[in-house]
Amino acid sequence: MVETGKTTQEFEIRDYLRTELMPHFMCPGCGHGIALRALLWAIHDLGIAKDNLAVVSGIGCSGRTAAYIDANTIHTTHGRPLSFATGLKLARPDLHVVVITGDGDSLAIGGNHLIHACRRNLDITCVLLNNEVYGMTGGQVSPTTSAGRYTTTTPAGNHEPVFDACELATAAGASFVGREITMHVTALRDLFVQGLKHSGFSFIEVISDCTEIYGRKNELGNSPEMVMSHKADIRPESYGNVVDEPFRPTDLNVGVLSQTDRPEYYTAYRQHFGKQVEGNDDPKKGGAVT
Amino acid sequence: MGREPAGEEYYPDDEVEVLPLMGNEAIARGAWEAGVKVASAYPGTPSTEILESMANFPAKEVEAQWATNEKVAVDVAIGASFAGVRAFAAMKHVGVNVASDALMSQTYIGAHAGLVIAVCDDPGIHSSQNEQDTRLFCRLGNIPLLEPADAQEALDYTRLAFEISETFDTPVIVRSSTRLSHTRSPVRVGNRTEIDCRGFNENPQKNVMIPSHARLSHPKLIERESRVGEYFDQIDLNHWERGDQKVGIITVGTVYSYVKEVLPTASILKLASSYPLARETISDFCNSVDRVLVVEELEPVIEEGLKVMGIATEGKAFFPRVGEFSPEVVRQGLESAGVIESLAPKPLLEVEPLARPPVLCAGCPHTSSYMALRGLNARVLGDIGCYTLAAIEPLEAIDTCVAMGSSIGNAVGMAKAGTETRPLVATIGDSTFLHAGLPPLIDAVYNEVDITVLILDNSTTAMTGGQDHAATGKTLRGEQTNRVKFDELVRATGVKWVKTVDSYDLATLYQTIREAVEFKGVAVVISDRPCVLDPVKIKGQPFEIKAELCVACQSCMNLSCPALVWTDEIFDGHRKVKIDAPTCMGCSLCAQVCPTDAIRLQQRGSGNQ
Amino acid sequence: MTRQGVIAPVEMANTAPTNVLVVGVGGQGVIMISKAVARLCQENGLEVKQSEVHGMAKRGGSVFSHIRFGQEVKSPLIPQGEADILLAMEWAEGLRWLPYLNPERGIFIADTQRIVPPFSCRDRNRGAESGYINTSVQELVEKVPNAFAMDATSVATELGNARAANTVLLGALSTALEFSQEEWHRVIAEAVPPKTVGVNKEAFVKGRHWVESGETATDFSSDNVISLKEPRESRLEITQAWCKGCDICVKMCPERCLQLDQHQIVQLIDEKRCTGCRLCEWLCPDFAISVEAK
Amino acid sequence: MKKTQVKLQAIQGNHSSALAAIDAGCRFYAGYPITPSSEVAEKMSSLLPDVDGVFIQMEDEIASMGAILGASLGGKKVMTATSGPGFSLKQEHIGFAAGAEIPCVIINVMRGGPSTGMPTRPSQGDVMQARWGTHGDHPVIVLAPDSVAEIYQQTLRAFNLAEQLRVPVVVLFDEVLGHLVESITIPEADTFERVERKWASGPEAEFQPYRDSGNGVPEMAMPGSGYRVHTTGLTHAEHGFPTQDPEIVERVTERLFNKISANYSLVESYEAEQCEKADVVIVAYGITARATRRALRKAREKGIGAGLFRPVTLWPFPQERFIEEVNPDAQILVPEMNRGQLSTEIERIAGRERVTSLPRFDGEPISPQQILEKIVEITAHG
Repeated sequence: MVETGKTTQEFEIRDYLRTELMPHFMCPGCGHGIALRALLWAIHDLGIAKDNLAVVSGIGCSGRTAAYIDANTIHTTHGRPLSFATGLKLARPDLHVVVITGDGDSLAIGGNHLIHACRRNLDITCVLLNNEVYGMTGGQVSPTTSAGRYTTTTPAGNHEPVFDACELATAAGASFVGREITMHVTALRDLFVQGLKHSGFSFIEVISDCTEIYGRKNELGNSPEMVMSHKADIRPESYGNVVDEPFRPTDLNVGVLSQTDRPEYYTAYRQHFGKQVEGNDDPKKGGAVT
Repeated sequence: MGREPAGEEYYPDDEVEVLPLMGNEAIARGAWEAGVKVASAYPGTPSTEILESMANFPAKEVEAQWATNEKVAVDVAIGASFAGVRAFAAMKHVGVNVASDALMSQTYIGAHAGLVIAVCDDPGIHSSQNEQDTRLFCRLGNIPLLEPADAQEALDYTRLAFEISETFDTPVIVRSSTRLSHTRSPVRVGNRTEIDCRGFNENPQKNVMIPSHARLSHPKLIERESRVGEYFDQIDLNHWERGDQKVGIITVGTVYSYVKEVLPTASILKLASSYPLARETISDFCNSVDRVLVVEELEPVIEEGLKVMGIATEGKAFFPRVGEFSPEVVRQGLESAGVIESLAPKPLLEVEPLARPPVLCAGCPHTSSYMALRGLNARVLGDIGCYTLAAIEPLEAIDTCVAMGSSIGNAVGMAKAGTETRPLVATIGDSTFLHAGLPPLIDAVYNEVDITVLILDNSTTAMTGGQDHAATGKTLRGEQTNRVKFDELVRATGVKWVKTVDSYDLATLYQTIREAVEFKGVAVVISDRPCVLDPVKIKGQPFEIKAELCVACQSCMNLSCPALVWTDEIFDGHRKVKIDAPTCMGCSLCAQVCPTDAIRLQQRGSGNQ
Repeated sequence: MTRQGVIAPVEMANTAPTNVLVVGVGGQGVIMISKAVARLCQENGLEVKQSEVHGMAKRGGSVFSHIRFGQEVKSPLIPQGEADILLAMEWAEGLRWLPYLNPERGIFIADTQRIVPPFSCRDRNRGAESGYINTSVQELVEKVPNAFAMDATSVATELGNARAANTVLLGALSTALEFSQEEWHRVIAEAVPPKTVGVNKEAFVKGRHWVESGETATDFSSDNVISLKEPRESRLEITQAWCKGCDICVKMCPERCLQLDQHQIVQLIDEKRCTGCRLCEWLCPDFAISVEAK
Repeated sequence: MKKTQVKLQAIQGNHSSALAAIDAGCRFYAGYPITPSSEVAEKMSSLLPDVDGVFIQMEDEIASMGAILGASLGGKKVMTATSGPGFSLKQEHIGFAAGAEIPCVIINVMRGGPSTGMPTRPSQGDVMQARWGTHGDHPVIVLAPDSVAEIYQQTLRAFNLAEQLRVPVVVLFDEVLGHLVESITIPEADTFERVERKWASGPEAEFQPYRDSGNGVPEMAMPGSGYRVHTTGLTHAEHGFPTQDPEIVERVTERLFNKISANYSLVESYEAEQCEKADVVIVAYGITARATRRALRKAREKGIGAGLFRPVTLWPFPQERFIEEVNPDAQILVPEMNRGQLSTEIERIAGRERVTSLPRFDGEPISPQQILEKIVEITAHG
């Protein structure tokens, strides 16, 4: 008999929160909170010191999450957190830079920054909290709003095609691309761990839920139901050919979707000018990863 | 065996064939040999195999069919009897409750052509909701009864039942029990006797039960009772074994074999029937012994009959009124009656037994329906079927279960009571819904109640082993036929809210039931997936658990899936889970509930379970 | 183990019937084996009664079949303590029916394979023990004079068909009854699916040889009955001011021990049911729950 | 710094700003190419790697501006350069820098507009945009050099002011200056002051990232130093987290302006030449100031009492000095390469009746002759 799969030191989320700001301002059942836990858990598991962690966020409900993290947090402008993060990481390769963004933030207004961040492959971990809607502004259509869904700007249901953020990131050159749902909180944590450890640009999409605005408008049920339906939406091959007839055909995959061994931007930049990166080639080693 | 079978004249010496038959097969064989033309039944353990084996005989000889319920089965048989051909129906004991409406009137009409009903009781409640004694029904309806003790008698008595039916113009019940129905023993079989059609008997006074006719029929019934009793005295069916005269045992049916096992030397009168009693034979027997003991399973039917006759007898003072008899039970009774001495208890090898209650199969589509209901905090009115197993832990998702079709009526009543704060959901299987669910659904619509009905459509009658019904599109003989469509049927009753969901889609199922519950009025959700065992065994690619991802939360164990068991790996003091690949049929439900994504489709070639 | 392994054949000339009790779990082929034995006896001119209970058999329940044969058989049921042979396809099922085995001369043949029912995995607390029977092969052999415990499932698996385990056991059983091997092979061939006749024949021979070679007991190949020695309790801490009543924890709790109170704040309603699995803590978007192991 | 050993160089204005940036300690540059400022980026791309700095060409001006703010938050001195439409794109993040008080330097080499306008022609059309280009109430410092040498000096100073006051500082000059090649003297490294921003000190638990540290400027927290602060574009209280409390909002917004006015002696810079007794004072900046000097000489030759007031710190405008230095009776002429953006400011200070605007916006610099003619015209009327 063996005890497996447990971290040696207990993760206590309060150690990573600005508890004086709690309760946080997200709506009841908002999946962003679960994603935030998974992220902080991963940071704990990697032994990243809070002082060496910088979290950069954009605008929207996703952007607001950063403030609750007891780290160096930067709540930037709409769609631009990746630009700030790029500067920050290049200025401070010793910091672990995590970007938290939303579907509107990173795919609409910030789409340009996303694809170029993917292309450069700077060692940043970008977390996209995808809830298919502009929640903060009251529920307008976003680039990931599912077909037919109602929002305050699609009164007859959404007629626009959607982005697959992960395919976009992969195509743009992100060297680590993954996706998870909030219900898989431990898997999400593990994905974050992998993404954070990855040297290069890691892009992780979290299928989150907006119960209060999007869920209500589209009668998707309350929070537990939305969380559970994400579960049913994902990874068709995981459910196989459910005894000869798939119960719900989708093409949403989870887990690590692609990982390549491209040169990390900063290391390559220094090497290009004939210099070694301070301390070590691996910028990760500048941090406190053990 | 020491006795000659009844109806010996049917067996020409040169054609004796001996087959190992179950009691149920023997009953079917008996009916077929008797020239039965129409046979109908609703499946129910332990009676199901009777009609199934009837379907093995050529269709041109016997029209064998599944009926929507037992009353329909009996009505079909009655109709055939009216038409002048020998007719047969089969059911389990609780089926008689459903059939009794027709039966209690038909007994006034009688039987133009032979009309025999086989009923299988379930002492010990192996697979039923009660252990009622059908013999009391026979007394209630003045219906003659035959009670075979083994498979040979099952065949012989069934044949004879048709003769009695026609001779005395009465329906006849052949009563079996679980032990007889499912015991296989060698049976000498005979050939089929084709019986000419008697044609319809144009006799409204006999065939139309209006009060004036019924009043005339009732005295005939009483008279018939004594005539049949006299007949039972005359024929050589009651078996009298002369032995020790200090004690005489009167017994019937399978119990006889236990008595012989325990007390081989006693004087025994083995009756062929508990109703009507062969009074003369019984009197003679009782006079020949010093003390009379009646050994009968369940109710004291014979014992009370004897007491009415004024015979001093004992029975239920020593033998239980509940449960199935066995050699041990008979021995204990005889010991307490002082008939045999108590044996020094043998040093038995005792081990505390493992609890292995029946569970829903791996991949059973009912599981997800009850997982969904579990989350809704609904008051769940259950019904009869495999899904009743969802009442026990860990699903614990059923609050009541009364009888076939009761769920919907129960829900209507609870709604009308107006006191239940939780949403009311009636769950009913496809076969059960057709059997007895439609009238209460109509009642629910008619009386405007706010309930949800969840029809668990697994396209078979699963509990009894996978029989077809009106909504499977196949007959008893496996031929294509018309198919009832539940959504259309339900809409036709006036239900405004009907949705069909794939049972394996847990999230949608949950969501749909929630919406149904929120609907004001009668809402029907059809949870639609075929049974994994019948009519074909479904086996998909198995799932496996990534042990490193399992956090031993036991969420999947709430499915109570037989393929999920603990491993020796521990996470935070809890046991991790693994999937037994041969048992897993790949339904994906466990993967759907796993909060850590630890359950994945087994990669081909990677299985090490 | 000093005991001589080879089974002494049951005395079939006896006037009393010979009693064979075949037990197992639904789907293991108990009925098939029983039919084969019954058929063989009948073909040898013996009266046979074979009684079984189905209905729940397919639902993973306990399955048993009484086979009685001899010059004359009355009761289809074997009285307690009078089974000459108890053939068990599954370890705990064999133990369940031990009271039926003749304590002096009864022969116990069992597969050491253990089919753990979901019901045995119900105790959710930290350090919970499996509800599966704890009796080891060694303990059993000490109790029962003529016990044969073999890993038939592994033998059959090696032959390429785990389902042939019942035939392996039948091979072992065959040494106790005076029928020829040819007769056995014939009834087996008639009883099993045509495609599997070959493997079943091999399985039968393996089982028979196992006994004939003097084997009596195989130990468990894996162990699922180890107990955890450190039961621990858990404590749920709820920060009410942070809870927004989203209901996720209530619905995701595997033990259903949480509920929203009238203020839509989560509360633990059944402390005993809480196993400390932490799902509520992990899935709470508001970080309002924490689980501490005491 | 080895480069400062080179005393005399003939260099382009754009390159001058790059050299100054390096000398000021700039170690991060992000930009996006745009005429006529691209040479700044080109120069930085070659200079920065040698000093362990980083140059990056971003996907657009918005990102460039975001990147320098990120790098500045990481503790580096940072700069970007742009022109025309690029400057418009940067406004969003200039506002962020103003609100979140992030030191940064923006070089804006002006070209014709509006919109894409005339990329290769000079202009002084961004004077008002440099001040009010981004939305909301906020302070900005704008420096307007008039020579390649002054580009060097003012760029150096821009860094110092940005660091000292935690504000975005715009160095504003036009295409002509940007591409003008002049010989300049680059000072020895130890001859000029290089100011560092004030880093957080004291107990970590008590640190408030936007608390006035005495001179109106809060201390800044260096990531990794134990002060884990929140930076946001939302209006925030002293603790750095958003607030909508009217009292706090007023207090913190007021401080943004006060920190400039309280330290205005550091900020202000101008040139006043014969303004006290002049009949006419020319207010000119950038390349126009150079044409003005020549016009002044000619005017004086004609006996006209003409002076020059040249604001180097364009914003906030050195209003007090102007009033002090300029003869209150003098006519004021404001030649500029726009429709009169600064002249309205001068009208506000000196009164409309005294001020004459000399606008030119055809893509050509204002010539000395033009200015002279206007001086003559004004004095003739006077």
